[in-house]
Amino acid sequence: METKTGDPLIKFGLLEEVLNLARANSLWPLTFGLACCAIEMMAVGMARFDLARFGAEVFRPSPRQSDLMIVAGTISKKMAPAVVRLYEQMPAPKWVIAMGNCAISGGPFFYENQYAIVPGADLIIPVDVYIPGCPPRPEAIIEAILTLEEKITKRGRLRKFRDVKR
Amino acid sequence: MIELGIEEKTYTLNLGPQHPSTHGVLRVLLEMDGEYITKAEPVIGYGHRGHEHMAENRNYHQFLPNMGRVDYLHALAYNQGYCMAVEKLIGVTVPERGEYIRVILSELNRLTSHLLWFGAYLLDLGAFTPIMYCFDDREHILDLLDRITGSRLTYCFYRFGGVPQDLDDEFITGVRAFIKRLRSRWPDYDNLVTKNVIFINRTKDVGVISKDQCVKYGLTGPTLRGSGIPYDIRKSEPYSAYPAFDFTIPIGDQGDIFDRYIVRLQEMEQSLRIIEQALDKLPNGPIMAEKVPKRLKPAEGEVYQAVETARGEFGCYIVSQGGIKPYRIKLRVPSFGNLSILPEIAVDTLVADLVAILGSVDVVIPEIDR
Amino acid sequence: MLKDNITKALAPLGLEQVADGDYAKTGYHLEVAARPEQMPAVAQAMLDQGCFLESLTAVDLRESFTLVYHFANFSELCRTVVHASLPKEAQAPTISRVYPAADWYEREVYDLFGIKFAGHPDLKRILLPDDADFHPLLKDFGAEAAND
Amino acid sequence: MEIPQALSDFSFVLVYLVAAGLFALGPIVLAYLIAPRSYGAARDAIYECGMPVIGSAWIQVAVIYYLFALLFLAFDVDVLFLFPVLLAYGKGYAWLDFVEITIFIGILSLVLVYAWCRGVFSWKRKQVTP
Repeated sequence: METKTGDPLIKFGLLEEVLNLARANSLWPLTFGLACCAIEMMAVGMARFDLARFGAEVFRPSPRQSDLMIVAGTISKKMAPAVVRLYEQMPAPKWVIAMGNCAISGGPFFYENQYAIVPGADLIIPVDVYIPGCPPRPEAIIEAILTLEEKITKRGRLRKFRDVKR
Repeated sequence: MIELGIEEKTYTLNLGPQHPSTHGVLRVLLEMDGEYITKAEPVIGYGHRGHEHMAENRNYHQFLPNMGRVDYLHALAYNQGYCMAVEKLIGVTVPERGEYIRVILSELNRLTSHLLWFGAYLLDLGAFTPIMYCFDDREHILDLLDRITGSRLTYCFYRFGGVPQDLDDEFITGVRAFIKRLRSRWPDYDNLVTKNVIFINRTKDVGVISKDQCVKYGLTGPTLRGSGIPYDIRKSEPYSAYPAFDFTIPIGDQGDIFDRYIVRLQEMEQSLRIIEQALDKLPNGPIMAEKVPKRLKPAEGEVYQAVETARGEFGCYIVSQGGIKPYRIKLRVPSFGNLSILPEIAVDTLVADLVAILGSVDVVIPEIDR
Repeated sequence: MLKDNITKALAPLGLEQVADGDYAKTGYHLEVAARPEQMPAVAQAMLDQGCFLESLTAVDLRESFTLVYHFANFSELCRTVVHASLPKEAQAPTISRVYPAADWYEREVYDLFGIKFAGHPDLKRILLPDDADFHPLLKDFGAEAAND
Repeated sequence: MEIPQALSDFSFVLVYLVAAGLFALGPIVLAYLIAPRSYGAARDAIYECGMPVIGSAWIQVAVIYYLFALLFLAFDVDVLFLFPVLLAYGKGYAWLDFVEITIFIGILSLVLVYAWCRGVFSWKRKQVTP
């Protein structure tokens, strides 16, 4: 799925790096709960798992004010045009996290003569990070946000934790 | 050119699939005259995943995980309803300890569902703090359930004939500590919300459902009990180990939003009482029936098993024609009926009241769309 | 007893069968077989007894449909099931005049089975997208894997 | 050519206007230059919960909403008059100025009191039909 964001008019290396650092550390997700994963997405926003530590706790209801779409749940065929429309109405730069097996590949609801769901969010919108799980645990969602930050800033924020010798 | 003086004055608005107050992907097509709603038509189907079609080409064991994903807020009650329906078909009885464990876990799951409803509903009304309180309590239960069942939300724990894993002492002491802790939190919930004058003004005498509307629309659960009809499957059609416990069925009197809210709060207290009694009287013995056939081939026939979930009566209707796959499974879900009354009670209300009514009916969308 | 009142109320309608159900095995107290044309009358009789429409669904028996209506009661435990067999292309009369809850149930049965309900206020799809042209729960819809 | 004293005061106003203009247009131009583009069919369409909009919002609406606009206007102009007071406040007796201001605002808030009594703010709710 080709990405739908074009390059800006002025592109300095340093300027882009500074902007990316700012963008990565204040991702505003769109409240977009489709099914069961929405509950885990709410749980990650709450006090215990606290997405606020990574700057992503402001869940904006409108796509106009958000730059990260977490597709949390099954995309049914009736819902697909709305998903694409919401993605297009988000201002650039924007990213998409496909949360849960349903958003990755249809998950438990995909089999040969399935008539109701779109097997995977990347068939209709470009996806940046995938979180496996049904539903994924809140820790997995935090790791996805950190992976996305790594992808945006191209700096190893998460790798520091991974390479620690236990 | 803007045509002035257009004849039809109603404004059509989508309270659409992506909206914070619809708790999922429900779309309510509103026709409004200024702030007042003249017609509200819920459009559902955005969360339709085809559970009943899947049931027809899966054998009985393969359909168990689906049960945790129909109503993911009270998944264990759906597991219980489906397992009991199949047990009736194949004639297996669950030993007493297994039934007690099922009741304890289902009631704990009912608490997580009501707590989440409490937080999300007040978030719709604009209060941001309560959701922090109730998610904090909810995480405690999820840890306890996670220890035993292994998952946090979409449980697939009950098996035909009982429960695969026994409770250990750490779980039991954890539950007792949790009960004491949650009971100490009720005053916080009351002071924070029930006595809050804004909350009272927004919910008193709003969205009133009368008794005969309940009968006509087939409402069940707290939405029905808010209107004063004490119909709770655990009491009126006792199943599993519920006859062994004494608990009351809280009912409202006027059927407005405030009564439905009070009913759910008191129900949480009753669930705590049930869990306490179940823990005290937990018999020892087997937790799984002995001879449960591995490949189920139930005899021809049909069965309907009703179970009380957090939102109302879940009825599992299975038609079997002797094969290893069910011929037809119909899931009678409570929110389908509870939501069908919205067009009637939403007329002439303000949009803000519609959001309050929708929250008080506590719908879970993939449960409606199946 | 509610069960006797219901049997008395249903007697004059001349239904094919009104029999006691075996609650332990099937969960029914009363099993009724009727023709679809009698359904509005049966629904009215049940409503007069104060029963509510628990669920309404259909089963595709390949050569004919069976409409299954469940009625239960708030005050007393008595679940009545009504089976009404319906030929493939026939239309069933709607009971949404008596039970407004049936409005959505019948739309769902039409959506998933294609059974049309005569007299329904606004019979259109409820779950599938409006431009869908198939009925998924029909037995000949998906190549149902028949390897029992 | 020496600028007469009277006019030089206006130079501050000029600077103020230019700064305000820059302050307002600056982010727009900056964003246009350095922000990446987003393409998509529905990008400029009205956002309404992910659905295409039905009908238009330019319809006749009840007159009560016009009253709300009028009430806002009354208080907006009211605030406008408070700007000059800002400069002259507290020079003489502070209490005298305070009393004058409360009288001034009191008279203007009579609009609100009148509207309240006439029931402009009471949204009639659906009668409870038991």
